[in-house]
This record gives sequence, C-alpha cells and structure tokens, in this order.
Amino acid sequence: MIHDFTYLQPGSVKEALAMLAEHKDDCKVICGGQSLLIVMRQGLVQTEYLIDIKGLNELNYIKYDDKGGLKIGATTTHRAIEKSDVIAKKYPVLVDMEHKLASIQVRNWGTIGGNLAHADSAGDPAPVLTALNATVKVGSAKGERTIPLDEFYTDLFETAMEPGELVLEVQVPAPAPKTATAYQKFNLLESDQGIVAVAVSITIDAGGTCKEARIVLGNAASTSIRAKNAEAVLVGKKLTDALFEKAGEAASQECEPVGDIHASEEYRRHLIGVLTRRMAKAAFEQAKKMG
Amino acid sequence: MEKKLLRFTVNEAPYEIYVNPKTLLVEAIRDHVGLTGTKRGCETVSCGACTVMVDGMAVKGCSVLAMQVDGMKITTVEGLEKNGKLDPIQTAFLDEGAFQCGFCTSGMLMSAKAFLDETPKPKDEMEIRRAMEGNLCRCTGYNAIIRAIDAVAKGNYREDKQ
Amino acid sequence: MSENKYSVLNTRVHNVDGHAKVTGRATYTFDVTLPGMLYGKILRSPHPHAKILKIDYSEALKFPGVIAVVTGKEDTLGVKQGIWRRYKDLCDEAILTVDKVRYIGEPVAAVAAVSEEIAEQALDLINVDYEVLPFVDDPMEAIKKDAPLIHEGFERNVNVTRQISWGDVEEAFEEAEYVREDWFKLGGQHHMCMETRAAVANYTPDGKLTIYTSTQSAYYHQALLAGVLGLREGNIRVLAPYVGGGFGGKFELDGAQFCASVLSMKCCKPVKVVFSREEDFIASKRRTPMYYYVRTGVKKDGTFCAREAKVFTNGGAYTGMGATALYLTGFFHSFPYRWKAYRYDGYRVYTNSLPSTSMRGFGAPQAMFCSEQQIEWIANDLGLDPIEMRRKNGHYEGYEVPGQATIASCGLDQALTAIQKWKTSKGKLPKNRAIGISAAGFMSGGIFNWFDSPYSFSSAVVTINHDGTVELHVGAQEIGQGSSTTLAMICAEALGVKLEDIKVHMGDTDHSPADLGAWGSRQTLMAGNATKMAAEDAKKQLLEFANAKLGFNIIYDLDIKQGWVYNVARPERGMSYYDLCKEALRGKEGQRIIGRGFYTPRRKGMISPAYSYMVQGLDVEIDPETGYLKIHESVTAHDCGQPINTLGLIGQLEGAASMAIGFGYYEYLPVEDGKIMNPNLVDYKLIRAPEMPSCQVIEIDTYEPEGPYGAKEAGEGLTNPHAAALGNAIFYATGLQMKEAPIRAEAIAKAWKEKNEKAKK
Amino acid sequence: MSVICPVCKKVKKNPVDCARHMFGTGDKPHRAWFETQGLSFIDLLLDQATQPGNKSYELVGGYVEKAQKDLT
Repeated sequence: MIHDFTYLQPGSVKEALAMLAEHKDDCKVICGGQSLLIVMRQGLVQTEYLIDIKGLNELNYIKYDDKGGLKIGATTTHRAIEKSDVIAKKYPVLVDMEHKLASIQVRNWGTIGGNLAHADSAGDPAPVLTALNATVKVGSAKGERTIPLDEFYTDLFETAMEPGELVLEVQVPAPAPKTATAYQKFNLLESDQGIVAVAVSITIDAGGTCKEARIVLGNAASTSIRAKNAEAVLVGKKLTDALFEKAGEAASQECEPVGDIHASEEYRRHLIGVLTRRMAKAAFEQAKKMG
Repeated sequence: MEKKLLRFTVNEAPYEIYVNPKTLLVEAIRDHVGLTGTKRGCETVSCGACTVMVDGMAVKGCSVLAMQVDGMKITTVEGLEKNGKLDPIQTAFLDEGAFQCGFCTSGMLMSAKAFLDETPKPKDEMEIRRAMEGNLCRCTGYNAIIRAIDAVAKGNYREDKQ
Repeated sequence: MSENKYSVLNTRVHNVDGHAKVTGRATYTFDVTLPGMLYGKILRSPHPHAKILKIDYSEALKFPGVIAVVTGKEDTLGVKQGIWRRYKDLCDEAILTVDKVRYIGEPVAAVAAVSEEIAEQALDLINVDYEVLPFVDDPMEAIKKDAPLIHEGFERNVNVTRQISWGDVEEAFEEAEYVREDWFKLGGQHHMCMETRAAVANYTPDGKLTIYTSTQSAYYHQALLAGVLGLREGNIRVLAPYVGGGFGGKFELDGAQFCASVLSMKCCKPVKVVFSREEDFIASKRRTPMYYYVRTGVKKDGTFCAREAKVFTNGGAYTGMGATALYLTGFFHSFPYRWKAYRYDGYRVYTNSLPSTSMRGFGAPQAMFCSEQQIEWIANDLGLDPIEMRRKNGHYEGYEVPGQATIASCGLDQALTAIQKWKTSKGKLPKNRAIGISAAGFMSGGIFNWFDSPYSFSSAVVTINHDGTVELHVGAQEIGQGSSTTLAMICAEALGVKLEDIKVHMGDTDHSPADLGAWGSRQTLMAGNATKMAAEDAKKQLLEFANAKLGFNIIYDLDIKQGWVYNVARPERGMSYYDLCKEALRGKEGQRIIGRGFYTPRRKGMISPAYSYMVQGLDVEIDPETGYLKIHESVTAHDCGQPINTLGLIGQLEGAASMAIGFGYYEYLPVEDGKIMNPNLVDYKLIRAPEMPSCQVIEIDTYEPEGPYGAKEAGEGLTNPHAAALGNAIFYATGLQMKEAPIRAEAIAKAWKEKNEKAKK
Repeated sequence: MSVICPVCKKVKKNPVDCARHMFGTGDKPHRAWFETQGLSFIDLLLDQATQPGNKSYELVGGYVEKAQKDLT
C-alpha cells in the first residue's frame, strides 16, 4: 500500500530544482519509477511530496561527439540507450548491458537517471559506466557540478548527492584507442539482477602491454566498487592467463559481499574471481583486435 | 488527498477521471475505467500480467503512476480486436494453444503485440524469447507462446494469406 | 503415426474457452465485483509458534470505513477441518485459528471494510497478545524428544506414518550382489498460480451463501465450507468460471474462502478477499520438503532385487493433503520398476512452518529425483547401460505391482527405445555437456475417497436441444489444463457432432453434477468416462428415434458421425443429425433429450485405474566453475494412451517440463526461523522464456482399456522426471552426484571446487 | 512362523512382520496395546526410523510372540 503524497509535476528542470530546494528532505523524485514504486508499495519509502520528472523532455537526449564523448540526459530510457546507433558503435558494452537489464517493459519506461540515483548496488548500468570512466552531472537550484561515478555512491541506496540535487546527465569520455570493455553478470535467469557482476575495461599499447585497467564489481559490496588491487595486477604488464587468474583472486579478496538466500558470501567471492578473470580476458582479447 | 484530473485515451476512447495521485496505471484501467482484462500477479514489477501499451510501447501497468500517462494513448487487451475481428496475435494464440489458465494471457498478448509492431521480422527465436522475458507464465512453459508469435512474424496471418 | 480414426479426437482445435481468454473477456474471481461489496484483509501471525492470549480489535472497529472484524474464537464454530474427512485426527486446521498459531502467516483475524486500503490500514489497529512458544521448523529436529509439541496428542510431532511393502526385503537384499545407499534432501516448491487465492463470498439473510472462488474443485469447497460454517451443502453455491491456475494448491479450504465467508455471514454483504503475492507465498501451502534415505540392492547383471526407503517429510503446521503425498511418494518411488521386495516407511512430521500439501506430481517428483539418480549411479558403478538396466526391470502390460495395482497399458519399453535413439542421434557432445535421462510413471486418476464423498467420482449430464446444440454439464473443473475442451471433444466424438455444437457448463455447483474436481490427474479419465457415458446415453435415445424414423430393417446398426445419422452398412443412407433433433424432441412431447453418465473406479487397486509412463531426456550444458546450467533441449517419450486434445496435450507436457525444471534447479524456497525467505517474484525464481528449452514430444502409441477411447494421464506425471534427468546430466558432465533438490548452482560450483582440490592432493 | 496380531488378529508371516504391521497401522487400538506392554509406541517408532537395523521391530516382535499364547 502506497502512502499518500502530494504530486508535483514540474514543467522544466528549473522548476524541478526549485521544488527540490523548497521541499528538501520532504520530497522524493520519481522518474521511470520502476524501482521506486516497488519500495513505496512495500511501505519502505514514504514521502510528503513526489516530484515527477519523467515528462522532462529537456533531459531526454543522447549526444555524442569525438571530443566531448557521450552525454545521456537523465530521463532517457534504457530502451533508447539500447537502441541508439551511436552507442552501439562507440560503446557496444552499454547496449549489451541494456539488453539484459530487466525486461523490455521496464526498459521502455525506466530511465538511466532514475537507475543511477536509486543506488542499488546490484544495478547494471553503474559498473559498466564506471568501467567506462563515466561522470554524473547533478544540479540544484544553486548550480551544477559533476561527480565521477566511482565516487557517486556512498552506501547502499546512498549517493554523494546533497538534498536538493538532481541527476541531470551521465557523461562518458570518448573511447580511448585500443580500449575495450566487457561486462557480465551472473544469474540463473538472464535478465535478473546479478548475483554478482563484473565490468572490466582494458587499454593496451601497441605492444600489448596493459596501460590502464578499470575493474568494477557489482553487488559485491554495499555499492558498486572498483577492484583496485586487481587492476594493479594487470597495469603495466603483458597480459597472460596467469595474470587474469591473479587479478580474479585479488578481486575476490578485496570485494566485500554479504551472503543472502541467493548466494553465500563465499560463493559471491568465488564468482567475482571467476568473472573478473573471464571479463579481463574478454576485454583484452577485444582490445587486441582493435586498430 | 486531493484528487487529480487524468485525461487519457484507452483503446481509442477518451477518458477523464479523477484519481488519487498514488493510483497506478493498472488500477486506473481496472478500477476506474472498468476494463478487467488486464490482470495483476505480483507487487514487484515481476510478472508482466498487467502489461499494456502506452503510446505503442509495452509497459507494466503496476510500475507506472496513472498520472504519468496523462495525455497518452493506452491499449489494453480489450483494444486488440477491431470490430469483433481478432488481431492476428490473438488468432495465433488460439491456433497454437498459447495459453492455459489465461491469467497471464492479456499481458503476454500486449508484450507480443508491441514486440511485433516494433520488430516485424525478428532475427531468431531467442529474440522473441527475450522480448517475452518480462512476462511470467506458470502453465504453458512459454514455447507455445513463442510459436504463436513466430507464426505471426512469419506472415502466416497476413490478410492475403487468410 | 497411424491415421486418425476419430473426427474430433486428436485434432488441433481451439480451446472452448479460448476466445474469452485471448480477448480479456474471461472473468476470474480476481475480477468479480458485486454491488455493495466490501473488501476483506487478513491479519496474520508474525510468530511461528505462539498462544493467542487476547485479541483487541476495538480500535480497528472505530476506524472509518471498517464494517466488521472477525476472529476464530468469536465468529467461527471453531471447527477443525481437513480434506481427510474420514479421519478426524487429520482434520486439524481451523483456518482462522482459535487459540494458537503454528506458522508465520497463519490467519488470526480478518477485517471487512469499504475499501481494500482501509481494511489493510485497520489490520495495524488490531492488538494481539501472544505468548511466544519455542518453535521447530525442521522435521529431523521436530521428532527429537525435547522438541516443542505443535499439536496436542501428536507425540514427537509425528503427524502421519505410512508403510508400503511387498516381498521379503531382507532375503532380497541378501540375494543382491551390489547394494548402494544414499541420503537425499528435497526442497519445497511453491504452486505460484498466476491468480493468487481469491474469493468473493455473498451471504444473504435467507441463509444462502454464494461464493466465487479460484478453486480446483467447486464441489469440495461447497462441502468443506458447509462443514465449517454450519450450513447445508445445498445452500452453498460455489462458482469458479475461470481459475488462474491450481497445480494442486487450490482444493483445500483456504484463508480467502473462509475469511470472506465468515465476514460475509457477519455483515450480510458480499466480501472479497484476494491474497497479495506475498500472502500467497507465506500462507497458501507448498510442495512437501523431504529427507529421503534410499537403499537399493541389485544383481551384477542389473536385475533389481530390493529397495528400502525411509522418508521424513516436512509437513508444516497442518495435514492438508500432505498425508496423501506421503503415501504417493512411497508408491511412486518403486515406479516404473519391478522389485522383488520393496519396503517404504514414511513419516510426516509437523513443524512450525508453512503447511505442505499436494502439488503437481503429488510426492512423485521427490521420489524420482532420488530413485532415478541412484539407478544411474548404480548402472555406472556396475558398468552397465542405464537404459538397458531400466528396460530389464521395467513395468510391462499386465504386470501387477504386488498388492497395489495392475498395469493394463504400459509404453515404457518403447519410450526407452525412443529416448535411446534420440540420445544416439546426438552423437558426441562438447565438453561440459551431457544428456541426462530419467524414467517415470504416474497415476491416471486418484482412487482416494478420503473425502468420503457420497457422490460418484465424476458425473456428467448431456442435454440435446432442438437445434442440435448440446449442453454438457460436468462437475469437472477447468483450471487451465484444458479439461473443458477435452470433455467437449469427448462429448462431440461420442455423439458424432461438431465441437462447436457443444457448450460446456462447469464450475458452478448449482448447475453441474458433483465431481471430485481437478486433482490426481483424474479429469480426462474419470470425467471423460462420465461424459462419454452420458453422450452415449443421449445418442442411444436419438438413435431409437432415428430407427423409427428411417425405417431400416431392424438388423441394421445406426450411428452418428459429423452430424450425419446413418446406416452403418450403407453410410450414404441416413439423415441430418440436426433435423433428427428437431423431430426427436417432438416425439418426446417436447422434452429435451438427456443423457446421464458417471464414473467411480471399482476393483482398480488402491491408487489409480491406470498409469502413464514416460522417459525424459535433457541435453544440458554445465559451467562447473559457476554452477550455471543451460538446458539445450528437452525430449520426452510419453505414453498417455490415446491422445484426445492434441494442443492441450503438448501444452500440458511443456508446462509440466517448465515446472519440473523449476523443481530441479530454479525454485529454491528456503525457510529460516520458520520464515519463508523469498516470498515474492523477485527472489523466488520462476523459469522465464529465454531459459525454457525447446521441447520435443514423442508419443508412444498405447491403448488404456479403462480410459475413454483408451486415454490416460498427461501433464502431471511429467513433473516427475526432470530434476533427476538434470542431476544425471550433471553426473555425466562432471562426475558430481547432486543429492539435494533444487540442485543449486552454488552447490555445483562448491562440489566441483572440492573435487578439483581433492584431485590435486 | 506365522503369528496373529494381538490387536486386530490379522495373520502375519512372522513376529517382525507383525511388529511392522502394528507400527504401520498406528491407530489408537494398536498404540494402546504398546502402552499395555509398558512400551512407548512413538519412541520405538522413531528409533526404528532413525537408526539402522530393525531393533524396534525385533523388540516388539518378541512381545508379539509372547502374546500369541493368549490369542489362540
């Protein structure tokens, strides 16, 4: 049963930010609402004011240029990302991720901004976007600022946003040369949330040495996290199966998963190790093929 | 709680209704408009029994506030047939026995219809299966549903073939 | 496939209720709204075991919009009921409990209000004082001497014991040259009907109750409600026009039906109670979890000598249908093989958890998971071909299961051959991929009259109108399995008319003859026989008139086929069935022609009049490092006698496969501290379209003399073999022996890791 | 050596078989007989169920044998 609230439907971002400034802690923002309405129905979230930004078309866009990279407006749906030609060309991993994000119905209505702001550590976009070195642009009545995605999450369902702030845009740098990103979540039903998930981005030089690695773990801690020890195993090295194995071991040690009915802590660590190894190798193989 | 005016089109008929803003789309359709073909099977946006089309897109009616579809066009299972003539996907469901208890069927049909409108020529069976991923069926094991959608995609129900 | 000799049977037809279902016109209990209707909500126990000291609902009654609150103590007769009406001890559930709660989710009070939301808010205003008692939720703990006692008089929480035996087990084990024993653990499974438990009860001051409900047996609910409410059966009308799934979970009295009725009787207004999905999970029963010990002795050549099983089942808080599951698991554990000696000791144990009951397969899926894997391991241990070993020991036509059943038709041998052929055709599979097979058999209509019904098991009335349309009244219940279509087809075939001529009337106790309902795979055989008999009775009357009318020599035989009434020796000579109907009614002074039929099994053993057989093959790919399973293909060789409803049959088998794969792999239903840990569809994993494998069905041609047109069970039995077939595929791909169902990915990954570590050492 | 069940008089092929029958039937009259012999029906039943071998059956079989002389 959803508790009563006052429904506010701003006509512009400016109006939305003014409403947020006015109601601060007494309000929640709904966009696609695919996650929010579930927790509201369970009575876990109550709010006096609900600000509905779903209709804000000024935040519904996908823009790309080789200099500035990719910019996705907060109210852009998952489905729009999944079907974007430019994203398919430049960031195929994002399309792969979206293919298996819940169902078509959810992707049709759910938005990227809402997903990132919901801060579920099992969410799909955050690990992939973090591996792609993405940044979130947030705004409030006072102005705008950007937060790197790997600093965006502070705890389970908590972000670095202040009251009154709203996610406006996700920014992804243009892909670097010889860089590839691979993502896999482990689950029994392919579009479920991952029991764990791993995204790995690898940049190699012409000689095949790893210049940069970004390894991001989903549902392996209270937020999606960088596996920096695992990254360190790879950076500066000629990559081999033995190193991927070692990176997997490092990731499985540095993650902080909890056990639940779907998987024990031990099993989650094990899966993180296996997936890190596999995704690092997959990203490396792809990067090798790039010109 | 102050009720809000919602104007929307359901199966091509215009409706103006007053709803509590927390009213879900599926509640507006079932309880306010009175169309009970759309079902509900969970509280967690999991089962897809409440799937309807919003401006041509398949959406789960329990995952959307009714107020969010203000001004939009809704199609429910009752809107599939035209002047008593079934939509090809409905006929295909009959021909393949793509339903048993029937409780998930409305949602299945709406997902299938939206998918076929968007993807008249799916590249393989797995694409159809993935399109139906958001709808649970406890009876059929899905395969008959997939066969029905495939039959429509293959053109077996085109006017000139009937 | 031989040419179809029937004009309606075994053809692809549209379901008779299909049009309503694909257009959204089908009205389920969930959709029923009556004028002046109130909404009921149930307050449930938060404790697995507690005494109710006091219930104070005065604040709830003051809440605007609340019309009534009922409790077990004040508003019910406190009758303990159950479906085992012949055994009063096993009638142990009051539904709205009177003095004690025994599981989390048990109904404690119910509220009726003008809206669902108000009713739900009012629940928070009811104060219940509980004296919390120690609880136990595992059967092996519950039988210990110091375990808390859940029901008075049931020492050490043993609810029911069942024994089955034949032959001299000790002697037969001595003859065996190889003996293997294993312990298995089987989890629960939720029915997960798409339509949750729902009822709209409408009690009127003239003492009559009408109830719309989602049920597998309108007649059972009529009788059960009469017992608990103190009404005459005939004053209760149960309506179930469309039912959103049953699977064995909807023929006991449930909280929605009982609370809606009690509230309606208090208010004299219609009251609707619909379970939320979470309520449905925590308070609508489940497949019975079991601990299974199996000891099997064979000769070195693979001849089966003896088998012994000891089983402890987690009965949960009440008996329900669980006692039958306890019996059937023991019986089907012997299937489909001949054992010189067999002994089964089953113990159903009360625990403080969700009651366990019947669910598609009714105890057999648990038994087959253990039996069919152990048989595979034995064949492997002895270096024998597992398919040939099964064939060597399998049932055959005419075999008598000692003291239990006689097998009148059996296609096991052919089914094994078909699967062997498929397996061979697959050739050598890639690494980590293997074929697992499993055989099974199942009943075709349970012969259990624990309900002590005075009525025939199935009845049918066929009425022919002047225009040739036919009213088929049956008490059988359509729950999605297609029985309305199957029975209409049988009726049309028997009468010799078109399927469109038949109108089926079911799901209404006022207008359908009593029938035990849709459980135990009984409708095709039992309601089918009753329908056939009624149609033949009506046909006989029509033909009497036709004889008079057509004036053939009396030595000629007449028949009707596809609407043509004709001389069998001269088929071109005859008349239209439709013309005949018009005139025949005149000849009866305007009375319609009415045929009656019934079926009650006699001298058919203790379990079932007939048995279906099947062999299941699964092609499975395993990622042993993660435990992920991908099922590439499912092939079933299936003996269901004469197929009746072609599309329905395929649908039933595919549906059974999806549920059986769920039991074997996806559908984990953990209980911790008496609490179901995943009572929602996010955390309870139901197979979805991308994971469902393609299914091929190979029909094995047999004829069952007891079945209508030779038909028998299809759709329930196939829930039995898949879990074991999955386990057997895992065994061949990895060498791992998985003894717990569902086989969890984590368990596979763990066992694989341990195996590799051991190998390293 | 066939014996007669001291409660329902069914003929069983030996005392152990008869004991098993008595546990298996388990209704009130059969349970009551255990009490008259100073035995606990349920404890013996569960011992039999949870321990290897046939100890409870053999024990009760002994009582059944002793009871035979009063039955004929």
